[in-house]
Amino acid sequence: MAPILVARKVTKRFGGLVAVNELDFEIEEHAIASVIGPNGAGKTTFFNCITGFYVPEEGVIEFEGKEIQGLRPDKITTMGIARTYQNIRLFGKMSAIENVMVGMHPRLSLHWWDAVIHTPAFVRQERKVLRRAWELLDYIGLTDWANHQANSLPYGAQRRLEIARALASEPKLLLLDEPTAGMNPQETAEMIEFIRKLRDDWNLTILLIEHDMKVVMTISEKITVLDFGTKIAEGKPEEIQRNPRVIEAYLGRGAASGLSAAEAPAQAA
Amino acid sequence: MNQWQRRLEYWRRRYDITDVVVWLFGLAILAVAVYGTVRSLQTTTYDSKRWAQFVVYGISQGGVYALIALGYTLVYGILFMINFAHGEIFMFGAFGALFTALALDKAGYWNGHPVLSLIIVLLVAMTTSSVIAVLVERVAYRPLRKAPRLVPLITAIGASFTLQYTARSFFGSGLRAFPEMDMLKGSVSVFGLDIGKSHALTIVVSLLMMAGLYWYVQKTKTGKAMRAVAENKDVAALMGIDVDQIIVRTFILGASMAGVAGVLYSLIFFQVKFFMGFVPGIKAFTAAVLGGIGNIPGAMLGGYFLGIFESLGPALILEGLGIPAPSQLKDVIAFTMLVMVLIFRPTGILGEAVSEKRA
Amino acid sequence: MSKKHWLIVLALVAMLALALAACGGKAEEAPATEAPKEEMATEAPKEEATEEATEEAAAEVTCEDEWGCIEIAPDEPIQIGVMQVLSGGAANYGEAGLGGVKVAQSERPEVLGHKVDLVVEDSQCNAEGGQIAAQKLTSNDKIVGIIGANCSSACTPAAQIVTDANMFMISNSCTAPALTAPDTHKLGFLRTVYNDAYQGAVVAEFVYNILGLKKMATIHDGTPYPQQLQEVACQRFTELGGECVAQEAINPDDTDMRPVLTRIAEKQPEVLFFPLYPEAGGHVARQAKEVEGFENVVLVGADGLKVEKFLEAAGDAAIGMWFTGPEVPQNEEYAKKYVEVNGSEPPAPFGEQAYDAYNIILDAIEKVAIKKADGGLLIPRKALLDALYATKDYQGLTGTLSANEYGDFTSPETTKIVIYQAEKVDGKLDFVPKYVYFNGEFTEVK
Amino acid sequence: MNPIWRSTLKAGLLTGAIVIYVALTGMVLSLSQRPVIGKLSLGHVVYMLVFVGMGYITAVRSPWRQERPWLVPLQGAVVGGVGAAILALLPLIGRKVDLGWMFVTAKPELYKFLLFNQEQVARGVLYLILTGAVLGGVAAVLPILPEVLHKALLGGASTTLLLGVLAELVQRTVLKKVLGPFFAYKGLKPTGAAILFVVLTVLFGLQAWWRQKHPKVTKSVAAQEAEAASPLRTTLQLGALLLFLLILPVWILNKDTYLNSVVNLVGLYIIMGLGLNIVVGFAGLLDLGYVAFFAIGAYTVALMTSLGPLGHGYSFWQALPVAILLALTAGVVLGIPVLRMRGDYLAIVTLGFGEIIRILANSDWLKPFMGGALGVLDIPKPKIGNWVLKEEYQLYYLILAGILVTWFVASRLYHSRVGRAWQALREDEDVAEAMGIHLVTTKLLAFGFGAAFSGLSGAIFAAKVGSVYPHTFNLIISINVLSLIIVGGIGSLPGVVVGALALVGLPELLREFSEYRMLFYGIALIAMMLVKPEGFWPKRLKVYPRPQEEDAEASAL
Amino acid sequence: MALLELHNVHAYYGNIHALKGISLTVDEGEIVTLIGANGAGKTTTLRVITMLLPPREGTVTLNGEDLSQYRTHEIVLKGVSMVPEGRGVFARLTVLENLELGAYTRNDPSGIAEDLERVFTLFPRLKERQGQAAGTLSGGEQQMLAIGRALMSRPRILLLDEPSMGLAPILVESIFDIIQEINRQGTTILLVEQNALMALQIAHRGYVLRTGEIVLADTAENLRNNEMVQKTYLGME
Repeated sequence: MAPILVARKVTKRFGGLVAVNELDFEIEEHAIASVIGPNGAGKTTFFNCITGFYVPEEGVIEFEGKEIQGLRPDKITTMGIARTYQNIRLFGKMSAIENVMVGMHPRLSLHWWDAVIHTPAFVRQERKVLRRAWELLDYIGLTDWANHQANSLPYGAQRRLEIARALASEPKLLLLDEPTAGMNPQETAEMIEFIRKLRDDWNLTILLIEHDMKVVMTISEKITVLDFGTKIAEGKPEEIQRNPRVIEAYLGRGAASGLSAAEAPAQAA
Repeated sequence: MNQWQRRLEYWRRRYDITDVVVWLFGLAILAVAVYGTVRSLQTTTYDSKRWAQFVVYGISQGGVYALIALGYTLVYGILFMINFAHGEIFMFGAFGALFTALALDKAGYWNGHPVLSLIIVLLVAMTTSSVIAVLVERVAYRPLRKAPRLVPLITAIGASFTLQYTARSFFGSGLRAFPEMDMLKGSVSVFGLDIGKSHALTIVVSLLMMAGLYWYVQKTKTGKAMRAVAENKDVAALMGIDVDQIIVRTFILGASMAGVAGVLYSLIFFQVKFFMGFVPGIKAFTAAVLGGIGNIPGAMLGGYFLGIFESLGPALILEGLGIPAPSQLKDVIAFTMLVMVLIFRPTGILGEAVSEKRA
Repeated sequence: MSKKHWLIVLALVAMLALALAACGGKAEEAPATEAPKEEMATEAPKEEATEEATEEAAAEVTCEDEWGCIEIAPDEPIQIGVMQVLSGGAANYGEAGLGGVKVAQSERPEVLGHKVDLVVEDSQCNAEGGQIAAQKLTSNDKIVGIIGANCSSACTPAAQIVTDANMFMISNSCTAPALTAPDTHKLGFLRTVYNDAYQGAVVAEFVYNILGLKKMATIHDGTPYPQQLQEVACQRFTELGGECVAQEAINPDDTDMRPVLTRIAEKQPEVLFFPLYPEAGGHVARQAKEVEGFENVVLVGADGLKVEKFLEAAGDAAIGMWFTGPEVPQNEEYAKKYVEVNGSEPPAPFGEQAYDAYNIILDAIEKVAIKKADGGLLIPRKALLDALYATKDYQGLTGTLSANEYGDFTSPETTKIVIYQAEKVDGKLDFVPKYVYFNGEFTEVK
Repeated sequence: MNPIWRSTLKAGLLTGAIVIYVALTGMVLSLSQRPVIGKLSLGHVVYMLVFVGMGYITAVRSPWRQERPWLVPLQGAVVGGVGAAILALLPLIGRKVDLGWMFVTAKPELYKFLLFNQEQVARGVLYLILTGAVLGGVAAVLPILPEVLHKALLGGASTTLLLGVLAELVQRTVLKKVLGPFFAYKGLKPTGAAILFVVLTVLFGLQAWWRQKHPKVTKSVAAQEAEAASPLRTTLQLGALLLFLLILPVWILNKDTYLNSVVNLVGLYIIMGLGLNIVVGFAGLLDLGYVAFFAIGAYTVALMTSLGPLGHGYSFWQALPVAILLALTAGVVLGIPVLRMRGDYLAIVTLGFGEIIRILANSDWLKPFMGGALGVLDIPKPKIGNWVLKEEYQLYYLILAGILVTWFVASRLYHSRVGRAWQALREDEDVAEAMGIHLVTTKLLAFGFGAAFSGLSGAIFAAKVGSVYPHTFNLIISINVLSLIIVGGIGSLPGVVVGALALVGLPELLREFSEYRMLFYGIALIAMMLVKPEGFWPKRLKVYPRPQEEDAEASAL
Repeated sequence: MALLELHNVHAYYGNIHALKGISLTVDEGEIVTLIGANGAGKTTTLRVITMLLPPREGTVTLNGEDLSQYRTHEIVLKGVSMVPEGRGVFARLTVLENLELGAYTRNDPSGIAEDLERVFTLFPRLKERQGQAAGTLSGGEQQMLAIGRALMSRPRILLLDEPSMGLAPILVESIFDIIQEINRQGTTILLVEQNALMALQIAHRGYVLRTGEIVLADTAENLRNNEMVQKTYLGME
């Protein structure tokens, strides 16, 4: 399969600090891949470079063969990349369903004058928007919360709503920034399942940043490890787990061993 | 690709037509300003001494702006709210100074012991301003600290009206004359320029106050607590900092600056009136934003910048364009300059650069 | 919550009232189509005065005025509208005007056995303030006439409204020439304050002929009064053969005048005419002493500055400065009374003009009002206005006042313009009259 | 001392401070000429209300309300008495020391008035303290009464008083037909007041009783969803409202010029508010220079239609679209450079823009074209055929039409892709951009619409007033409009109307308070925000019903 | 007597009933941990103890003294110190200034200097970076700073809110080591943790919260062996 996203020698600096350093990266279509690394290793910065929040000083990022580095975020989203955020960033004062409707923005085409005179096309489109929004909420199981203010939702529901909002833009590549942060093991297990299902139902490619090693090891087909903005390892989960540089810089011996112990039952299930 | 092509590519991708329009807009204004300046320099007959005088006038007016702007910036830095009533706090400071000065004058102290009198007047003005500021904080701001951002802005506007018209009811609607001080009559000569003594005093005092304020905020325990409260009130409270008290102290500090400004203003302009806080208030707000709101040296710089531009602008830029009565348009210059600065530095002269967004 | 409650009750009451009104209409056996007409009649007694009223009064006196009459019941006061600017930066003018009216009222609280009651409105210093205040006052059919307003921007729309309502207003401080120019004058507008057109010309003549100076600079503050005054002065000055080297402008709230003065100094004028208000004028006078090039420039102000407040604001810088102003005899008594009634000194000029307006209105009422047997009054509107226009040689605080056909109570023929100079008299700054201008001639005051 | 008594005493001191403030502002004396009920003047009311209010508040907050209710009125009496005693200090000191050099309002008349015109000072002071104590005590009785009685008396008394204060309003409207006999020349007759009080108290009592029996329940979201699916009730309510609006100027306000003029002014502010609401409420861009577009609209109509020397002789209807278009253009032109600024930077730049427009209109430079300080005069009224919209009640319909159009546009935009984009922008600009929203066009659209609405309002304003002056277009208007949308409830369309009524309508009705109008306005702004920080009619989430199955099929076809 | 005791505490966010009658005790010298899912009320409990969210009902006592009469900054004087969730360092202040603010309530310069030394020995990295703005530190360093800062007030009891959140596994271990070390030096600790596995390893006792109520209270060891805990919070099935 062809890679859907390719990054070549991407470098991003903040003042004197090199946040991402000549990073090469690829992700196959329909894959689930993870980026891990210690705090401040440049993971989120890399995400921001992909989605257009940051402009890398050097390097090329290609999405479906088109260069996207330096484009504005709205253009990139329209091309088919959507994301969620480390610390949930919903439109808090809008209702859940409105959040999803905003997500559909790049897929809608009609203008303000259509809205003012309610042209038949507009009425049709709005009806479709509403139906799809309800469908999406159905999919993530939030219909009961549809008309509630987004920031009054429980934590887990907010995480899912953020994903629904991202899905609404009909992305091909979905970036998830720590999707299981703050969840207990049970919820985490559910989220893992959900991400897999997501990929299959929507034919997505998923790239995630995660700290929870259990999640990363269970779900990823490929893992990239960053440290100080540089890629120090890349490969399948088992390879990464054994990689001495990764253990030294990131996992620590205890965690590495504890991980395999804890991993056993999870895999058994 | 070489460096230059890369740059070009970057710009092409990042910016679109509206950005170009903005720059063209800015450049057009700049071009007009430059043209006007060149024409002015060619056609008018001001000698270098005159130009220098414009600058000196601007600095002394700017000093007053700067002192008021400091109050705006201090409060903004901690509460992230525009204290619209700050101009009125300045006005009350001036009234406090006025009544003290009148009393001293009556008793013969005003010209008998000028330095002592000045100190007394300064203290009274600072106290008056502080009392008003604390009152406003307590009644109009504190209960709304957790409300949406625009709500305290409206109560601030309400407080501004209330204070203004309270002063009007209490002290009358006409101007009150501030007593002259013999000590401050005449001028001193600096680098061959005559500067009025009261103006020189304004420049010196405003610089001293600002330096003192900077030191206070950076070095003292309270100053550090202020900065901590500015960043995160809950965490600051967890350090054992009484957040309410620190906010009150901030208001007092800002109000004291306004009180000093009130005295200096009265010493230069000799008039005290209920409406006097409005225009300087707006100007100081402008100055604070110009310098980068929340930033102490920025407020100072913004104040001087604004003062100088107001003073110099009409003669330097507009006169050459053949515009009649250009002094009337000094605020147009001031605000246009503000737009220009913000187009190219969206967070003010010394504001933190947020050229790239955080996600 | 409780607020909502009484809103609901109010709405209920309103509905009840509507229903009653509808029923009432029927009960009076008036055909439904005529009901609105009747209402109109009660609302503003225009040509057809209230029918019942006419019938009742028919026994003794009837109102034959073509604009209708104001009916005053025996124990009812006579109401006079006062619209002055009472908020905003120019509030001191309104306060002075209102103070002047109050002094007059305290001296003459009754006319024809009826108390005089003031209905005060804030007309602000802008068009919609003037409009709303005028609308409010004119729609009260008990109000006889209006004293005010202050700013020409408030007077212009008000004049139209007042005229349309068959009422009148006597302004105490709107000096704009357009208000009483033949082609723009509105019938209901009169003023006890003088017309700027005249005063400006006198300034030019004084500077050119008496002071013998040939280069004049002017400053105005972008409000109608100073702008027009300096315009007229410059025009006349140029006609006389002088030169207006600079016509500068500032904003009323400006404080730092040194930059503009510096720019003017460069033009080397011999005289600076700045017909401003005390605040800005004070700054100009003081700061002119600090700016190089102004050492020998003669300063001239107009009546806006010929007030105590300006001397306070300018201090010793005012010494030697010239002022023009219509002859307002120094009235110690008025000044004393003002403090007595209002508790403070007048914060601005134009109180005397308001004082005179009050008395002129009362005199006119005395002339035209019809007494009823029960002690009530009928005041015919048209006759009242005619009586105002017929005012001749009224001896007021501000001099001898006679109305012309365009509503000006002052005129070059009746009003003397006095030229004052600020001097120290017994250690205290004061305005000392030096020349009097009358009928095209200056006479020195000894 | 018992802490409760200590806090009561503190409340008394506060009361004293407030009444002294009220007295020193001079309103007590200058409003003493205006009767409210019988001999009770507005001057009395303004300071006595402080005793009543503080007594009432003390009682409501009193911890003794349940356990020892008999002590509560005593508390109220102490609060009022102490307050009055402190107020009594003012004349006592003032008679000895001249306070006039500082406070212009501290004059002998005030002292005399406060001491009930008594020759003997001691007796006056005694009366004053007694008055305070009695008023405070009586007010403190209310909260310990049963709820229905409490609400009935409170409602009856406050409404009666309000009617007395707003006597003029009553006498100018259709209400006069019913309530007329209760009113004297100014204010209520004592007997009238008594009757009104009884009737109103009974009415309020019935209403409170009804409420108690049928407490209001907040509807569940599910119920709202069901309701949204069948909007019959809303349609009926809208119809009734429209009918009311149509008959308002003629039948309810009796074609009264003044009241209609106030209503029209409110209407113009509503149009502006609806526009600014798009900019600030929907899109979250703080604009303090909104008056600029109002001025542009007004000047366009003025210059195009004026019959004076500056005019060009077009008709109002020709000028109107031009005015809107010019304002819109100005909005976009201003919008472009300020787009990249956020929050308070935007605020000050827009403020500057507003000032620039005003100063330019006033300048000598543009005087030959715009009239400078002397403004543009002789603006004709709009004509439809031969029918001239001359009177205020006629202009009302023009303004009403303007409001309906702007409301319609604003509401439709809000519930569309654009409206959602604005809201997203307001909530989080970065994320909004990452949701595919083009920031520049979206912001420009908001600015453009806001400006166009304001231009419309300005155009009608010019025709209504008949003359425009640069001084009119000052910062206060921008501040007013901003305040009204926040007081009403930011982002809420009905909130704009409520806000305009509260902040434009009420001050106009209080015009007779003249110099204290702005003071009340300021205090009201603070008070309203303290009581209801979310606004009087906060925005409610729109409820989206789940589409019916048929719907789904229909659209699938 | 317990050092810290909560008795039947109810707390609300607006209308949301966040804590429904929590009672717990922390004895002198203990490490006690609160575990539970997100939204269970762990952080809320800490906010109640520091009066950032005063309880509507129930009592919080420290050494028998009722804390609800005090405001947050006064609680610190009583010897309670909290490391907030997400670290909450003052990003624009330097490391040293952050630490100095930790000692805001104290007035003994020599004692402060002593404690500063102690923090620097505990976290040598902080000493290297003391002049640097705290915002430029890495996540792990910020966590160290936050803990060090909390220690500067010489607390009797230290409240830690999710110290391992968002940290690399390698850092999590060392942070927990340090927490144990601090406890050994005599500071009582109340630890709120998502990472129940680690928390129960170092704690003496633990409470399990679910939707605002305490559902289990036991020694750490017993909790580790509890089936429900293993299933829900330790991820073992």
